[in-house]
Amino acid sequence: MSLRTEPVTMNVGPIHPSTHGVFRMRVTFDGEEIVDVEPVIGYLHRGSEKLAEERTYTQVVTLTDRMDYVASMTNNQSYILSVEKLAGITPSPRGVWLRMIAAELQRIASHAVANGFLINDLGAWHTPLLYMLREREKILEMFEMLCGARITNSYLRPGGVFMDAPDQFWPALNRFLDEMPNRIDDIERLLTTNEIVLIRTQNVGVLKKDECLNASITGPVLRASGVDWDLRDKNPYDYYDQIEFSRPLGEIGDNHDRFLVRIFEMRESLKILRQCIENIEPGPVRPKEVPFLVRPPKGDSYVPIESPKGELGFYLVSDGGISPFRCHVRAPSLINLTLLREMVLGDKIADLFVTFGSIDVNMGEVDR
Amino acid sequence: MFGFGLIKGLFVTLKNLVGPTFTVQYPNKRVGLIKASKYYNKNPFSLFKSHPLEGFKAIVGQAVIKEFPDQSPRFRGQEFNWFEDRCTGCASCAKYCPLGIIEIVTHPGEKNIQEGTSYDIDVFDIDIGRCMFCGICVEACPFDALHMGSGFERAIEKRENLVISVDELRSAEKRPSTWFRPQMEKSSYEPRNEKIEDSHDVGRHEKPSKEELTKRWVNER
Amino acid sequence: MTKCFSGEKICELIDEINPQSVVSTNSDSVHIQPESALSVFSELKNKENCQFNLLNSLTAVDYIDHFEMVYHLTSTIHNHSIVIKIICGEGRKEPKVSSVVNIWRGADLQEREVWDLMGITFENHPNLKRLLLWEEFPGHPLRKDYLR
Amino acid sequence: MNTVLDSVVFKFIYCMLVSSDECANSFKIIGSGFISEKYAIIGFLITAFFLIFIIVNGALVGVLALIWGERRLVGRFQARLGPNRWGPWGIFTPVADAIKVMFKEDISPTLSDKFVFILAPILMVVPVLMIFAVIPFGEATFLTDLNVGVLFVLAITSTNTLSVLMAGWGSGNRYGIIGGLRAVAMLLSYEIPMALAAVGVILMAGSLSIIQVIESQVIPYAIFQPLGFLTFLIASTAELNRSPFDITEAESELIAGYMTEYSSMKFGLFYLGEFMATIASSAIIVCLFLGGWKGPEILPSHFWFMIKWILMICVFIWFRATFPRLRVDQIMELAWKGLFELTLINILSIAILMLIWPDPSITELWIMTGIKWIVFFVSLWIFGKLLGPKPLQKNGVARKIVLQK
Repeated sequence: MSLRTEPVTMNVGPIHPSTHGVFRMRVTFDGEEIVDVEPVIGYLHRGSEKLAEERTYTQVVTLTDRMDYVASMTNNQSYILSVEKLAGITPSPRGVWLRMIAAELQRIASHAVANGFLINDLGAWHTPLLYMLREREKILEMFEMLCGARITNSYLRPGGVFMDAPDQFWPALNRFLDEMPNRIDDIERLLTTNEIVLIRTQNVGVLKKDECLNASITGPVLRASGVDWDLRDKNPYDYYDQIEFSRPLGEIGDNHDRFLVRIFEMRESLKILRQCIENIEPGPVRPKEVPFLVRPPKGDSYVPIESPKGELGFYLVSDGGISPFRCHVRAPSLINLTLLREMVLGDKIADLFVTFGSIDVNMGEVDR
Repeated sequence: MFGFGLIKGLFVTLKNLVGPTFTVQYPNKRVGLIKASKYYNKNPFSLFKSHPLEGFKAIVGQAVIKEFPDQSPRFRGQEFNWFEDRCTGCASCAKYCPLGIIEIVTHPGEKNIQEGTSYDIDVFDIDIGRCMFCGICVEACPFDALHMGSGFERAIEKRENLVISVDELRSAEKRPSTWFRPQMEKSSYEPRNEKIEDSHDVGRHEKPSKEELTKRWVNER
Repeated sequence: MTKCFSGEKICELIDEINPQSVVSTNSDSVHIQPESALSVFSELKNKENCQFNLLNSLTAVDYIDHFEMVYHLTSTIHNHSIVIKIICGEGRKEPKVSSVVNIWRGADLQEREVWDLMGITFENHPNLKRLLLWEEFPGHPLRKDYLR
Repeated sequence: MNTVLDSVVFKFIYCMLVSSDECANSFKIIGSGFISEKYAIIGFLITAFFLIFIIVNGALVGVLALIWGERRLVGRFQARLGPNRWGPWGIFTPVADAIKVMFKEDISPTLSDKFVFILAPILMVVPVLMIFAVIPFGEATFLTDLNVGVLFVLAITSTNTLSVLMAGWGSGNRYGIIGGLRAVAMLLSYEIPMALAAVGVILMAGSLSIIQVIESQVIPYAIFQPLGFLTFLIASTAELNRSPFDITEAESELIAGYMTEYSSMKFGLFYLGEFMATIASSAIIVCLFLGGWKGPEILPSHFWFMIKWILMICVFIWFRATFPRLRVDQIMELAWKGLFELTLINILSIAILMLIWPDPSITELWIMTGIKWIVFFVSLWIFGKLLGPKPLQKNGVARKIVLQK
């Protein structure tokens, strides 16, 4: 006997506890099953690209902070790399090492937030989230030592970073490196063998290798599907070519793989940080000859980097003036949303939020 | 066995139950006798004499003391610190501010000669309500006259009051942050505990004397 | 290290597919004709020595007298990348290019964004609606002549 | 059958009021009261009212304490301080909460079915209060001793389902409806394992009276029949809508489920009912499985009951702080494919053991306990294999993350 059912259409968001910001989905349910999903975005659109056309190259750094606000350092890094390529600036070695340290710390922080909120979407009453935020807090304190701000850093400048790390930074970093593996172990003990997490996340929201590549999805989501594509390894920027690290790859590409890949990447970032500390050498953090007002020649540049969410690149066009003629952001969060509908069709309501959380989008970056 | 992962998870939370917390009781912390007497810098017995109420509260662990979270000296906070002696009124800060929230009105004067001519400041308004504390104005200041502050408790009731005027800047307590001022960092200066009144202490270079100025700007030209 | 092809190399690659397609060659990119773009792109994706299976970025630039579409393509198999540009809407008249959603699914949201902010129409796009702004929004804000 | 009159507290107050020979005998010091035996019913009513007053207000104070305890304890589980502003250690936080809830605007949505909407929160609280009638808070301290006490509890708790459905339907909100329907499916399913787990206890005790059940526990039933205890614990967690079975409210999915549209005191009543249910349910578990007021005689029986009670509530809070939520189909699967069979195994094994030892001595009881533990582990292993997270492997190889060098 089959019951006659009727689909129900519902607006999930923009104000909803687990849409990670102001994301709205027009979802059609049939009972508990999802029939259709249509993402509706733009609630946080601030026109960063237009604003960038009226600011000098240094001032745009403050705009990039606000795009992906849980990973400002990597945003800065991507933008600065693009400006350096455009203006032909050779950065100081110490500045580059410092910004690599900042970027890897930021990656740990971002992955911690992603995994914490993923478990929060599973309904874990905030406990793993708060454990993760506790670790992020230490990283933010280190950022405060570096540049006086915790989230909107604006730490990088064309040519390096604006200021050398203070003396108390290095002991704090070493303490963090010693403690963090134990903390990750704790999280793994709490979650990766947890039967409830396993049955909730395994074989849910599966992304196939080819679909994933074809939809331009990058970052941990792509690697969880089994594609070995990490720009730090394949197209090394900064001094990543001098560093050895391994890249965790998933097999199936479900939510659990994405969760695990992020956990493993946190460990790899710790390795990279240790090598950065070994390699860093004294010297100026920013070449003296780089002016405060950068004035690049005519041309365009696009330098993609591996941000915690995926491939992040700034396409800058210069007309020879003090501000970019066009500044386009290739935002990984936005493009990773492409296949959301295909991922959740036929799943239950509860899986919708878990899958959405496992893509790890940031609405500040989606809407810009 | 089924359920083993759940039990492991239960023990992780149990470990954190007895472990330390990572939040602080800002701004008032409730403490016991030992910490309270340390805070008032007394021994526990004389605490009862000087602060009887706090002493009794401390017996049940309820004495109130101030507690602040740790703060880096580079913290980019509110209450901009401005040293008028160093300012020449060049308005670089106003030019480089991404949001254009600094307003400067000057007239030519004799008061603050740094290198060459100078202007006296009539208006120096900073609209803190729109400020995003990027610190580019501080970076742009050629004479180290403007510094970020170190405070963060400037919640007020009216939006108009968020505009800092020149008088406020003059009379404010000077606790400049060491952000973009490496010379202050070398002397291990802590904005939370120390004040700086003398404008000589904050600059990268000393204020030139009249003779030097004459030599540089009159004789060498 | 990803090998970025120079303009001449890209020109050679495209000449193998469609000799009339290339309009001009820069140091690191080529301009191709909008009419033959779709066939060139599908060949670039499938041809043995190209295999550009990842569309990194798709965007448009307003050069005041014309619009320019910029495609950044990468092959994860050979680890090389190219930049292809298409000039469209000469004299700011109804810029129009054909959509590449059927070749790279990843172009979906990016093309909608370009339509929303720059006002370039993509032919054969399955769902060309505004993405970031609301439907009734007047104009396309990233154009240089857009005034509030 | 023990009647109301057997309760020590009741007798005490009753005899202060009513003058009768029976009372004069049992409480010699007090003697007799001032109401003549002719109007004894008045004394009875006054006493009953007084006791109910105590129990209801005691439950309310208990809820306040639980709100504080839960927030504080969950805070500590999450390595933070928890509420600490109002009063020492934040103990007045629930009072501040209550005042806030009372003074909020009472909104009822336009699309709501007003009658159902208003009735639902009331229906949530009343049945839970009725459970307290049969709980013995210590030796000979109870309101009444029903000879069908366990049955009464199971029957009363299932009325919660109705109120949740009414709330979900009446508020005219789609989140509410989904929450309400989920509640019906889940709560009805978990009634069965809960009742069947209680059957194991009843079989051993030979009575449905809660007092009899407690008195029959030489070894606490939690140790004697771990399978029954586990299933009853899981089922009652589900009945309470607490994590990991909180799909009816499901903050991350349905915002607040059936109480999305409720505000002010109506919301307060739901809150009250939920926390009161936790208290009542912990008391039931203590009575049925942890030996009730029994304990070494260094402390009075009431203390033992309180200690066990509070520990049981802490276990619920511990669960809430640790576990993620299950999905709705997995919850139903657990109820029908897992707990149902486990309870049947429990009943069967007890029945067989009781056939072998109809009147067990202490040694025989311990032997039975050993056998029960073996059954516990074996059945849990089998059901873990059948129902646990299956596809840990892909093509027979354990799945892992490959580290590409």
